[in-house]
Amino acid sequence: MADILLEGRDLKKYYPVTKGILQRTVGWVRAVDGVSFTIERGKTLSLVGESGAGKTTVAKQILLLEQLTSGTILFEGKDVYKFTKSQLKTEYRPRVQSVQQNPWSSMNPRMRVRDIVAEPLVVNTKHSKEQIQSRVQELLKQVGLAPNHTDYYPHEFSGGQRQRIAVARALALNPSLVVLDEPVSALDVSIRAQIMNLLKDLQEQYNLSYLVIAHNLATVRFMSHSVAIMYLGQIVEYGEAEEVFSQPLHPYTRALMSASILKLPEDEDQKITPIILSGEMPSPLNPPPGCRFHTRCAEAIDICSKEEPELRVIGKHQVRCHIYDDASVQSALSSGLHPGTEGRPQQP
Amino acid sequence: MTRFIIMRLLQSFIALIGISILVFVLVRASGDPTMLFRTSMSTEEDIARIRANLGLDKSMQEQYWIFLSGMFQGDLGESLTKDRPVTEMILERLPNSLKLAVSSFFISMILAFLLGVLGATRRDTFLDNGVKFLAILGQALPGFWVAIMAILVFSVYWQVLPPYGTGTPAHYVLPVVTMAFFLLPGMMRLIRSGMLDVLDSEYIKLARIKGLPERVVIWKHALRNALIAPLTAAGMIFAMLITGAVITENVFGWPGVGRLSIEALFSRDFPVIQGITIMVAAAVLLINLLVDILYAYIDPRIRYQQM
Amino acid sequence: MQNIAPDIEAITGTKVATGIRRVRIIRQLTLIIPSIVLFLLVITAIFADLSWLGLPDVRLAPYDPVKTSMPERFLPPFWAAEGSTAHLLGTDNLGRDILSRVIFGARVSLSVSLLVILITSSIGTVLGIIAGYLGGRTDNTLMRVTDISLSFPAILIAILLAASIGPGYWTVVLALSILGWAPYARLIRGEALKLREEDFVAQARIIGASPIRTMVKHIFPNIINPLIIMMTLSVGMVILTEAALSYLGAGIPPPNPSWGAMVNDGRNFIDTAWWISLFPGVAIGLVVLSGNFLGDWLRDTMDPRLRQL
Amino acid sequence: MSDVILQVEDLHTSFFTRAGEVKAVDGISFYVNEGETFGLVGESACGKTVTGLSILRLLPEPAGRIVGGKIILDGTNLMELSKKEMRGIRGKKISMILQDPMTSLNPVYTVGDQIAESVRLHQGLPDDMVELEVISALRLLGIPAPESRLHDYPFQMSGGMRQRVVGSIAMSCRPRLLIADEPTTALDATIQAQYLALFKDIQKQTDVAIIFITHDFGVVANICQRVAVMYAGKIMETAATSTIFKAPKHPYTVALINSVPRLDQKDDRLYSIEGQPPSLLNLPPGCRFAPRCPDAQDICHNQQPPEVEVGDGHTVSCWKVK
Repeated sequence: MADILLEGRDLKKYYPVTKGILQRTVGWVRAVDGVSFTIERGKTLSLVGESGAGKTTVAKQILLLEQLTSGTILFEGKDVYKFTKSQLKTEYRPRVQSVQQNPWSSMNPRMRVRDIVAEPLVVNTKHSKEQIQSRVQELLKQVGLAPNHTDYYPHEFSGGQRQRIAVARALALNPSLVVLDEPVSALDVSIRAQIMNLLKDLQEQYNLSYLVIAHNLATVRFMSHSVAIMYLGQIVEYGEAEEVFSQPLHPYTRALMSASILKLPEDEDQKITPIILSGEMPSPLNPPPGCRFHTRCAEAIDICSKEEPELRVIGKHQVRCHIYDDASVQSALSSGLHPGTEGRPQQP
Repeated sequence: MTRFIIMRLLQSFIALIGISILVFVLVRASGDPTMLFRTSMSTEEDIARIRANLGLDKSMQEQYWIFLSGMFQGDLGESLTKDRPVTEMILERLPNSLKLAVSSFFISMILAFLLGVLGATRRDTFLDNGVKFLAILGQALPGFWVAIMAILVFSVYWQVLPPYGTGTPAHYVLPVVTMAFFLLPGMMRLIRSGMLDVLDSEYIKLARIKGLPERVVIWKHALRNALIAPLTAAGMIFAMLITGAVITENVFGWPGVGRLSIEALFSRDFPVIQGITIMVAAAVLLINLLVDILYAYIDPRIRYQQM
Repeated sequence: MQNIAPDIEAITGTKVATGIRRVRIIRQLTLIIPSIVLFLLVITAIFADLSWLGLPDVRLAPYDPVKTSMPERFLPPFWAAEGSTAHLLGTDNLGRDILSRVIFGARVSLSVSLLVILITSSIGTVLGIIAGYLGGRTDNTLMRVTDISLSFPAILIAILLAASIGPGYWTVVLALSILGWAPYARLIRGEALKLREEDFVAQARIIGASPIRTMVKHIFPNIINPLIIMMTLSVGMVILTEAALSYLGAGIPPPNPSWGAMVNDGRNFIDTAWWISLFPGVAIGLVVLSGNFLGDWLRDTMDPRLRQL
Repeated sequence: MSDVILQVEDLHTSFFTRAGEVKAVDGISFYVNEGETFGLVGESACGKTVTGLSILRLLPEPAGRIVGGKIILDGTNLMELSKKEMRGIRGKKISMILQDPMTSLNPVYTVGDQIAESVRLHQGLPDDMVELEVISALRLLGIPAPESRLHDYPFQMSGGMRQRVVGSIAMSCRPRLLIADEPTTALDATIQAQYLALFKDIQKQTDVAIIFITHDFGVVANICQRVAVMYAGKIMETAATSTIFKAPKHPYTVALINSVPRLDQKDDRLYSIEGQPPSLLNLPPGCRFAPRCPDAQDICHNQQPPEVEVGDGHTVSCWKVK
């Protein structure tokens, strides 16, 4: 079995909706509603979906920023919620770090780079000042920044450089898992490529596992080994990235790909017409009955609005959709979306 | 909406209890409370009357209960020097204070709106800098000094306006102008900064994109949103109003509640001061409640959330 | 990205406001003059007399501010007809030298405002950070108390205290501090609330920093700017209120010299001896004006967002 | 060649700040045909948003000013119009959609009022007609049940729906030209696809010309017929969309297209342009892209390249291209 670093089992996170001054709970937002996944050591799992899908909420649970409503998180096979406070402080928190989306708000503007990158070490280790600073110099070199940058303040750097500092901070305690919450979506196109290449190199060099939260499918394909497509708090398709992207099964995955793919109108080959979803994202306060996507799904059949589909294994995929319930599974496999194959303009 | 009001009323009630406890404790803070109520000429027999009046012989809780229940029936105790119920004395002076406060409030509110909005829309022009300087000056010069200088100029040299008392409309001019001079800067700053924040917003840019004339963009779109900021400071404006009243009434000998409080201070008539404090506290709570309700009315987002 | 001003400001690091030369000179003036005036205030306050060094009669002020001399009553300022250079700003109804009393008045105003500001800003900052960062119940109750304190006139509390424990230096300090912390609490709470949403605060929790360390290392350093601006702006506010209280007789009791009380001394003789009230008032105005200008200048340079102060 | 609606000639827009003059737009020229969607694409702070606002003469006073060039709409030079005449154009002949639907609508007025305002201002219809016009504008943007939705407040609507309301305001007076400044950046992928499809058929119905400002090449490919690639205040290359993707000439365009990760193929490493974009305060003398350009020669570093026509409507500003 692959070496699993972290596993989420049937994770659920409900937020109470309160009304009036007395703060009575009138309903629940089921932000994450039964999500299970595994992250292998040295590999990248991406959680993809639109706003309201619950991907950031899952990240918050892994980072223990919030309490799960139910479900278990296993870190190297051990249930994290059974860790004592000191075990958490020594065995979990230092080994799970994160890089956040907005380079302009993920660093204390009043601190020099030297102290920002050193903070994890200052809080979690008893190393001397010199040891910590030499580690900081080394970390900055690894993310492609000059050692003399340590004395500057965050506002003296561009977006791309700040994201490099955030990565250096995340690596300070030699973590095993780094949660990347939309790591590049706030950056310009050309800078994005620099950071994504850096993250991939660091993964190979330190055998890091990544949990990537993103909404841009193309970025996800470049970064991930396995991918989970989420819709309204549930995983609708999960599997090897190459599998899912070359043969998307779930109608929502196909719609998402059709909306994100970079396609010139004249190159549209006639076989696949672009899928434009109708309607709006339903409110997570009362998701539609049965399959949550049926209200917007072109291929919805009668059962979809009554029963919630199971997450069923087909080939290397898991997919949560009724059209794969019966024997017609094989035929469905072949009719998946085959995106165009035209290449890129040649390098000058 | 009604549940929101009931809830806020409850909170105000609790706050009033809190304040009454504070005042109750303050009276007894200086050791011998009769000391506060005694004047230099009061005899042994007077002191005994004061002790009975305060009910000092009863237990602390009982005393507080008498004090509290009295308060809620509008009985704020007996004045020492005037031998009349405090409530009556206050209510007698209240109209004078209100006349002064209300007129100066409206004058300064109107001026503040005009100058605040103009200041915000014509930034860094001569007008804006002039308005800003007036605001800074107004907040810097002590109100009572300005009042005295006004008397010096208008009553002593030019003998145009009467320096003291009430009666003819001419008596109103100096006190109201001084009060307005006291209130205007604070209000103007609030409205101007509220406007500046709103004017930076995207929907104002969209309003301009629609081709609306600047006057409509300012007075219809920007102003209503900018109203929300000064509203939250209504409490502060009320505090300024009372401070202004106490000072102005004293300088011009205006027979309002403010002057009463100072007279009571000099004649050591503690129950009067105690009564005024509680009445003002109740007014403060009322103002806060009214502001919250008005706030919900102006900003639909809040109105919909509360229900 | 839509609003270009921040974009341009990010690139150039300066405000997009006018760069016109005239405005820049005025901005410099609003820094230099107030700083000089406040510096003079501190000097006169400290060296009014050296009693704190045990040399009561060595003093900057020409006369002992409290000594009365009836024959020299109601002397006008030196430039007036019967004025004499012995008493530059003239004497009051008890023959005391007005210039000396104004100099000693500086000591009262400065010490009261510094003391009150220190007390109120520290209480307000601590409560503000706790309410803003922890939120929930503590935040609601604290904000309710702050709103009520903000709308309660400090002058009434002072009168109440003056009546109960008698007017005096410490009564004034207490009166101004009981409610004075509220504006600080409201401002700092607002800032802490915004900071709590920032990623770097979540980041601190992720690496296991304790709430106290987060508040001290991350929240506090980022609220220093607005705090300093508010403290500067409230110098004027406190001096004004102290002066008003002393004027009304609820502040610093006679005979020690407080500007407010001096204005009151001259009230009954306004028609004959206008200078008794004029000069202390001018002193108050000058000092408060400088405090406000300095505060405005600090706000424009440090944190333009805080216009509404 | 359908007739040209808008002709921008050598537009210069600068911001005068205490740190000096920021040349946000430093001499750009382009034209937009009737019924065509023209893309203005580039990274942040390349001047594309400033160009849009310059056309409407809505630069933040007094710091931002148009210092040179002409903007000709249907033959009239907008620079010569008075403030009042220009207001007549805004919202009637040219209108604009902003990026963030959450802040573009006034929170304290209903959606219907905000649309009616434009209709009353520019079309002077009697009140009963105005309501009809508002409903037809909402229907044009595909908003379900417009009769009831027009009484809603903005905060009661989702981001996608609000952006449609902003679209209705923009289209309510059937403008000749619509400037869309990153209207879909704040929206999710599927909602963005809906919005772009909606605007394609609105263009078919109303023949409105659109200037589409974006940094997302997927959007460019989807909706634009012609594209101008901007960098640090200048246009590097203008061409038909397929030419830009298939046969770009300017090194910056080539580099940009190669650094975009593609969904339809697996890359192990992405091409990335080294260095940082130049500061608009002290721009390099020669070609703006020279410091980061792999093929830069010394002429590139000290002389600005002229704009050269290399094909039908395909212009490039680069010394390498003859």
